[in-house]
Amino acid sequence: MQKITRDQLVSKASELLSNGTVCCVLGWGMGEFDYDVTPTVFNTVEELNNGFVFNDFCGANFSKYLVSKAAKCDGKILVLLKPCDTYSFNQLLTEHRFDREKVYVVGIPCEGMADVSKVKAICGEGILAISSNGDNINVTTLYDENPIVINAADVLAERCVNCKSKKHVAYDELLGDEGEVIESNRFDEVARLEAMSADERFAFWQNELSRCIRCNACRDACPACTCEKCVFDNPNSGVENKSPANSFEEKLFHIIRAYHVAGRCTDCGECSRVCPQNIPLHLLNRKFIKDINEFYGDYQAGEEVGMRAPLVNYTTEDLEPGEVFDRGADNA
Amino acid sequence: MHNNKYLRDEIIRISGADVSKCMRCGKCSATCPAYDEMEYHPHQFVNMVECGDIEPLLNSESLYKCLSCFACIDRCPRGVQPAKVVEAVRLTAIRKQGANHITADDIPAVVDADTPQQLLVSAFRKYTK
Amino acid sequence: MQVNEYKPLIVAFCCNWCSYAGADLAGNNRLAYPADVKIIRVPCSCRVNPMFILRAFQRGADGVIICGCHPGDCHYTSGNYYTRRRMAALFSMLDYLGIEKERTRVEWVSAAEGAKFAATMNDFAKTVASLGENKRLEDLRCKK
Amino acid sequence: MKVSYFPGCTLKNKAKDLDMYAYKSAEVLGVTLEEIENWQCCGGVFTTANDEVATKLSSIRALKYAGDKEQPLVTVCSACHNVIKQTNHAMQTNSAFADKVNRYMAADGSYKGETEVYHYLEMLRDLVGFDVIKEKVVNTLKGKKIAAYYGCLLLRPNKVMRMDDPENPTIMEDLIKSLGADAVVYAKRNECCGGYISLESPDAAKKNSIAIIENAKVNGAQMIITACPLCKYNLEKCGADIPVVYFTELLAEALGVKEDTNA
Amino acid sequence: MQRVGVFVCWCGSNIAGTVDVEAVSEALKSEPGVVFSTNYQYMCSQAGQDMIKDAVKEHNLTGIVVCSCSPRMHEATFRKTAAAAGLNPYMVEIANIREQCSWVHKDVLTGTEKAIILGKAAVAKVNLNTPLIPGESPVTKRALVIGGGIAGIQTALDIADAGFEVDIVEKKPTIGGKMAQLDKTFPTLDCAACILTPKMVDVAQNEKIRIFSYSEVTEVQGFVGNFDVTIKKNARYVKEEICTGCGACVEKCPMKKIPNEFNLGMDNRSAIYIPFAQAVPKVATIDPNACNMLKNGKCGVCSKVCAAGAIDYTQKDEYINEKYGAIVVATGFNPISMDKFDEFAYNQSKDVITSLEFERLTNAAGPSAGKLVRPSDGKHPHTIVFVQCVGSRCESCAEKGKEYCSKICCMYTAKHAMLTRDKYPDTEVYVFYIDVRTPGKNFDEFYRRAVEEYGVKYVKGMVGKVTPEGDKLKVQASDLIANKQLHIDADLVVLAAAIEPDKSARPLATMLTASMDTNDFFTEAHPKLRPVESPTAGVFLSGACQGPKDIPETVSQAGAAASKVIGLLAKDKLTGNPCVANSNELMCNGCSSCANVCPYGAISYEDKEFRMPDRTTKVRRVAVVNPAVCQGCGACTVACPSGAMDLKGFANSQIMAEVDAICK
Repeated sequence: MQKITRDQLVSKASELLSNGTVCCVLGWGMGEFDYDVTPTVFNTVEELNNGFVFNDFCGANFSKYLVSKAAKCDGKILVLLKPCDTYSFNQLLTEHRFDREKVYVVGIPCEGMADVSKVKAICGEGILAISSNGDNINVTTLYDENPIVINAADVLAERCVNCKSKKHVAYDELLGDEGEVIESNRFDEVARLEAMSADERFAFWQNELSRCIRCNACRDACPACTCEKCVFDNPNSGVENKSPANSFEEKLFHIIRAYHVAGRCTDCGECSRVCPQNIPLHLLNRKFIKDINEFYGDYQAGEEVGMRAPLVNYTTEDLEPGEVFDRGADNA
Repeated sequence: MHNNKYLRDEIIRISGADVSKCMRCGKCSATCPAYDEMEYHPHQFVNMVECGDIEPLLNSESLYKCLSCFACIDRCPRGVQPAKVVEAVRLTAIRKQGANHITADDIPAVVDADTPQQLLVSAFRKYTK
Repeated sequence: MQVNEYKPLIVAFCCNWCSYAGADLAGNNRLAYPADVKIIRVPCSCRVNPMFILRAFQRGADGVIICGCHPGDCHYTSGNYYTRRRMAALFSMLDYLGIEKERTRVEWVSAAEGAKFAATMNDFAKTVASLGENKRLEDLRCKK
Repeated sequence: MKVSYFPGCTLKNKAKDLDMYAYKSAEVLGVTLEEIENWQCCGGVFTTANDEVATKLSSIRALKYAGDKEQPLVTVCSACHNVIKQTNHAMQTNSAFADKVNRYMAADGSYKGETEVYHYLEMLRDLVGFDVIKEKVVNTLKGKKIAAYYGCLLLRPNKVMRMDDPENPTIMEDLIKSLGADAVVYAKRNECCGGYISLESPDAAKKNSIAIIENAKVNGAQMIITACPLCKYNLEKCGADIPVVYFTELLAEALGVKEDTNA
Repeated sequence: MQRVGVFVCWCGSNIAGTVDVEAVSEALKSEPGVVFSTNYQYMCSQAGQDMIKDAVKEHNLTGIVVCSCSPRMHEATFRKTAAAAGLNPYMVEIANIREQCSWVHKDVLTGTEKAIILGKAAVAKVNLNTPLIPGESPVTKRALVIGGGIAGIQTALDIADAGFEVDIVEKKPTIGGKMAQLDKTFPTLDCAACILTPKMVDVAQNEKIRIFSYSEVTEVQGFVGNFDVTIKKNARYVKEEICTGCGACVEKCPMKKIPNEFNLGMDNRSAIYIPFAQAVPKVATIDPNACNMLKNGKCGVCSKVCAAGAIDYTQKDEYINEKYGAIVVATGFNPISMDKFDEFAYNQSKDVITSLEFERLTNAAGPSAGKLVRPSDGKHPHTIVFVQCVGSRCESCAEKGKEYCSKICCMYTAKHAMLTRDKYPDTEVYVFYIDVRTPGKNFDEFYRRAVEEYGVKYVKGMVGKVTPEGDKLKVQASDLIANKQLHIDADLVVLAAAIEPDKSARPLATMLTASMDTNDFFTEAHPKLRPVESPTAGVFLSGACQGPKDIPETVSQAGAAASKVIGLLAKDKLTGNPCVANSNELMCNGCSSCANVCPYGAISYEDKEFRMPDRTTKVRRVAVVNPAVCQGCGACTVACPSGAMDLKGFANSQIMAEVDAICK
C-alpha cells in the first residue's frame, strides 16, 4: 500500500497546472486492465480527474519520457518521480538529454510496486479488478466470485524487494519525507551466478535468453536506451536487425545492450519489469554494476549530475582484463 | 666437450645464474676479499663456466676460498651473481661420493677455545655434503 | 588426438603503432606462429568495439585477441587505458554468461616485442585449440 | 609487543652475551622475545643452489612457527638472519622451491613466506624506533667513538635483505648515535672479515680483519660493535687492540641493564 | 559497387617462396567487386607501379588492393601510385602477406590459404572505402625551443637564420647548459667557453630570438602548426629589462654561503647571483630560499646598492601564453646520482668526484681557478684513478644504473687523463675501463695519444671498492689482462657517472603527448629515417633528450631539427590525416561520452535544429569533431552508444566487413 494517495497527487498536479507552474503533467493513466497502467500526458485538471491513476502497479519510470516530451511543451512539464526514477533523471541530465529548466519534478515516496506476474502466479489469469486494501491486495478474477486476498509483500517486484534507495536525488518539490540510501542485497543473485561453474552459468542464461522474442520492450522502457537511433535499427551500423533471426544481432542483442548502458545504468529495473517473457535482464546490468564497483570503486550512476561514467574514464593503475577472472576463482 | 656441456648446463641450472649476461668488467674480482687466496678468480669462474671449461674449476682449491660474502653479487652491474656460480661448481664437486672437503676428524686440530659454533656449522655446510 | 587436428580461427586486433609493428617485427625475424591467427589493423586498441569481437565470435571465430601498446605508451596517450576498462568489463560479462574465458585476451605488445608477439600468438592459439570449436555464443539463445 | 625469537646455535654457547643482552634490552624497550620452541640450527650459511631443500627446512620451521603465532620473526645473529631471510625470500619468489618444501613438510601444512623477518636492529629501527631508545638511555655513551661493523651477512644480497643501503649503511650508526656516542663511519664496515675461511686459512681471514680494524682506527674508532659471533671471533683473533663487542651489549649498557646481568 | 583491382606482389621470393601468388590472384578474382586481379614480381618497383596505373585506366578501377608487405612499409607508396592514376589515394588497401604471412609460415598450402583470406578481408574493406580528402590547417610561423643548452641554442640560431621567430625557454637563470660548465672539448681540446659564449651572445642579439630564462613550459594545447603554450616565468625578483648585470648586488649580498650549483656545490655563491660571467641574459636572480629579505623581510641590501633600481621583492611568477607552429625539445641530460654507488665512497669522501665536478675543478673559472686540487684539503693530487662506466651498461633489472652506454664518458675521460698528464706530469693517472669506445672522427687517435704520448695507464678492469683511509683513497680494482687484483693508494678518484635525461622531460612529454622510451629519452619518429622528429607531429628533438650525445653530434642534430622546423614553418597550410572521427549528427545523442574519452579535446558540441518527421523542428545538442585536432585513435567511436561517431578509413562497417571476410 502506497503512503501517498491518488487524490493527493491529483490535487498537487492540479495546483501546479492551475497556478501556471507547469503546462502539462506526465503521470500514470488507466490502461486496459487495473494492473496495466500507462504513462500519459495530462494537459488539464479535468483530464487529471478523469484519467489519473495511482496504485501498486505504477512502476513506470518517467525519466525517459522527458527526452521527447520536455522539448515539446511550451512551458514546464510536471513529472512525478519515485526515488529510483530520480537516478535515471540525473543520469539523463548528465548526458544532456533534456533541459532541466523545462521540467518541474515532484518527488513522491514509494513503498515498492507489485509485480503482476507474481500476482498471476497466485491468482491465475483472467484478472478483472485489483484494489489495494491496507497491506493486502484484493484480486477479482473471472473464475472466482469472491476477491482473492493476497499479501502485498508477497507480490512485491524483485527490484523493490532489493530496493537500493528511498532517497530522491533530484526534485523541485518533495511529497512526504526525505528517504535514505538502503543497504540492499541486490548483488546476491549475481554473486550466486558468479559462484556457479561456467557450464551452469551457460545453462542458466541459455534457458533465460531462449525465451526472448525480441519485442524490444526492454530497450524501449530503458531510460539509458534513449539513443536517437539504436544501432540495431540502423542499416548503416552493420548490426541492424529488428526481428528475430538466426544471426549475430539477435543472439547478442542483450550483451550489447547491457554493454551500451554499462556505467550509465542506474539499476532502475525497468527492463525486467516490462519483459513479457520474464527474463531477469537486470541480472546482466547488475553484473556490470557489480564489476565496476569492484574493479574501479563504488559508482552509482545518476547519484549526481555531471559524474564521469566509469567506462569513459580510467586510472593508470586499473586492473588488466586478464585479471577479472582471477577474483573468486576458487569457488568453481 | 659433451660432458662439459652437461656440466655447464647443470651448473647453470643449480646456480640459477645467467653467465651470458657477463660483460667482462671484472668488478667481481675487483671486489673479492678472497681474491689473493684463489687460483681462479670470480670472473674466471663465470667465464669458464660459460665456456664449459669446468674440470679445472672442479679440481681447484679456489672452490673453498669463496667467503659467500655476496659482494660480487651486489656489485655486479649485470646481475650475473658470480658467488652462486662458484657455489654451484663447489656443490658439483662435493656432492660426489667421498668428496667432502673436510671431515669431523680435521676439526680438533683447528679449533681453539673461542671458536664459535657458527664457524664450524658454516664450514661444514660449505665444505661437505 | 582430435584436438590436434582441429584448427581454430583466431582474430587478432592490433593497434597500428605498437602491436601491428610488433607483428611485423615477428615477421622480420621469421618468428613462426600459427596461420590460424588473422590480424586486423586498427589505429589503436581503443578502436576495437565489443561489437567487433562478438561479431567475430558469431561468424565462427574461436578466439579473439586484442593487442595494443603497453599502458603508458599509447601513441594516443590514453587509448589503451580505455581498452583496458572496456575489455575488463566485457570479458567479465562473457565469463558470466558461461562463455569460455580463455577465448578472449588482451595483450600489450610493443613495436619492439616481435618475440612476444609470436609467443603470445602461439600460446593463445594453443589455448584456443584446446578448447575446441566455439559453440557457446551461437548456442546461447538456442536451447538444444 | 611480542615477537618470535630465533637465537641460533652460537648464542646459546660462545655468544651468550649477544643473546642475554638482547633479552635484557628488549625487556626495557617493551618487547617480549618469545623463543621459538625446539628451534634448530639454521646451518650458518645459506646455500644458494636452487636444488637445495633439506638445508633450508629448519629455517622454514622457525618461520612457520612465528607465522602460526602471527608474530614477526626476530633474529639477532647476522648469519641466522641472513639464512632465514634468504630462505623466506625463496619461499616467496620461487614457487618450485616452495612446492618442494611444502611437500617435504606435508605434516606442517603449507607455507608461502608470509612471516615477516626482522633483524634485531631492524626491530629497533622499525618496530621500536631509535627516538624511543634515545629516551630510555640512562647511561649515555657520550664522547665514545664507536665504529659499527656490518660485515657481509647483514646487508647482502641487498635484493633480499633490504635492510639498508648496502654500500653506505646507517642503521648501526643511527643506533650508536641514539645511545649518545659518536658513530665512526669507515668504508670497510661492509667488507667481509673472512668468515669461515678462518678454519682453513686463518691467515687469509686475519688479513681481511686487520684491514677492517685499521680502517676503523684510522677514522678514530675506540671500539667496534658487531652483530655476528664469527665477525667478533675473526676481528679479535687478528689481534685487535680495540674492544670488539656485540651491539646488544652496548645497548644494554646504555639502557642500564648491563650491571644487573653481571650481578 | 566498386571496381576493385587486386595486385599480388611476389616480393621476389620473400612472398612467392611461401605463398602461391598465382593462386592468390586467381582466388581473389571471384570476390565481390573485383574486376581485375594479377600478380607481379615487385609491385613497389616502377614497373609494378606502372602496372597498377595502367590497370586503373584500362579497367576503370575505383579501388585497389595490394597484397604485399606491411602497410607500414609501402602503403604510402601505393597511395601515391593511386593518386598518380587519378584515384583518391585512400581507395587503396594493403593485405600484409609478407610480414604477417609468408615470413611467419613455412608451409605453402597454409601460407597461400591465409594470404587469400587476408586478401579477401582487404577487398571487403576497400569495397566500403570512400574517397577521403585531408583537411587543412594554417601554420603559426614561430617556433618554441625548450631548453637553452648548446642543442637549443644551435636550433634557435638556425631557425632564426631562416627568418622565423624563435622563443627559447630555459629553466635556469642563464642559457648555456652543460657545455658552459665544461673546460675543454674533445678531441680538439678547444675551450668550451670560447666556442659557446659567442653563440650565446648571438642568441641574445638576434632580433628573431627571445629568451625566457628562469622559465618553464606548464601547458601545451593544440597541434602541429597551432600549438598554444603557457610559459611560466618564475619570479627572479629582479627586473630583467632594467638590470645591467653590473654585479654590485652580488658583491654586497650578505648571504654568501649558498652552494653554487654552477660549480656543483664545490664553492658558494650569494643569495642574489649571476651564475657565471658570460651568462645570457646577464641579469641577477634572487634565490628565494636563501634571501633574507624574501624569507623574513630583513635585509634589502641589494635593492639599496642597485643603481638601476632593478630589484623588485614583490615580483610574482608570470604566465605567458604564446602560439607556435613547431616545438623543439632540447631538455638535455644530467649525470645520475652517485648515491647508490657508495662502493666508490662518493658520499664518504670529498675526494671522490664525478667527471663533471672534475671538469669544474680544471676550469679556469671554476672553484679552484683551474688548479687541480683535492676538494678535501686543497692539496695537489699525485695519483688519480678514473673509473669508467659508473652506472652505465647495467643490467636492465638492476636496481642502480642505466642499461645503456652513456657514450661520452670514454672520450671525456681520455681528455681528463690527457690534460692532467699534460699539465701535471708528476701525476700518475689510471683509467679503469671495460671497453674503450671511440667511434668518432679522430676519437681513437685521441685516446691512443693519451696512452702513448701522455702515459696514461689504461687498465682493463673495474674498481670494486674505494676505501678512504687517512688522506688516501685505497682503490681495490681488477686488472683482467694481468689477472691481478690491484691496490692503489690514490689521492683523487673520478667517477664517469652515467648520464640520464633531465627530470623535466617526462612531464613535458606528457604535455606534448610525445612518446618516451623506458629510460625517459624521447622516442624518434623513426630511428634511422626520422631521427630528429617525435612521432607527435610538430614536435622535434634536439640533443641529449633523445639519447646520449657529444657536442658535435648534438650540434648536427640541432641543425637537423632546425631544418625540419623550417620546412614546417615555410608552409602556409598543413594537410592533415584524413582518417579522423566524424559524428553523424542525425544519430548523435549529445551525451558527451565521446568528448570524455578524447585525448585531444577535438570534440565540441553545438545546438542544432532538426526537422522532425511530424514537420516540427527540434533543437538538439550534437558533437562536432575538429578534424585538425583529431588524431584518429577511435576511442570516441566505441564510447558512442548510438554509433553516431565513426572513424574515416577505419569505419565500423569496414572493420566489420574485414571480420566477416576473415571468419567466413
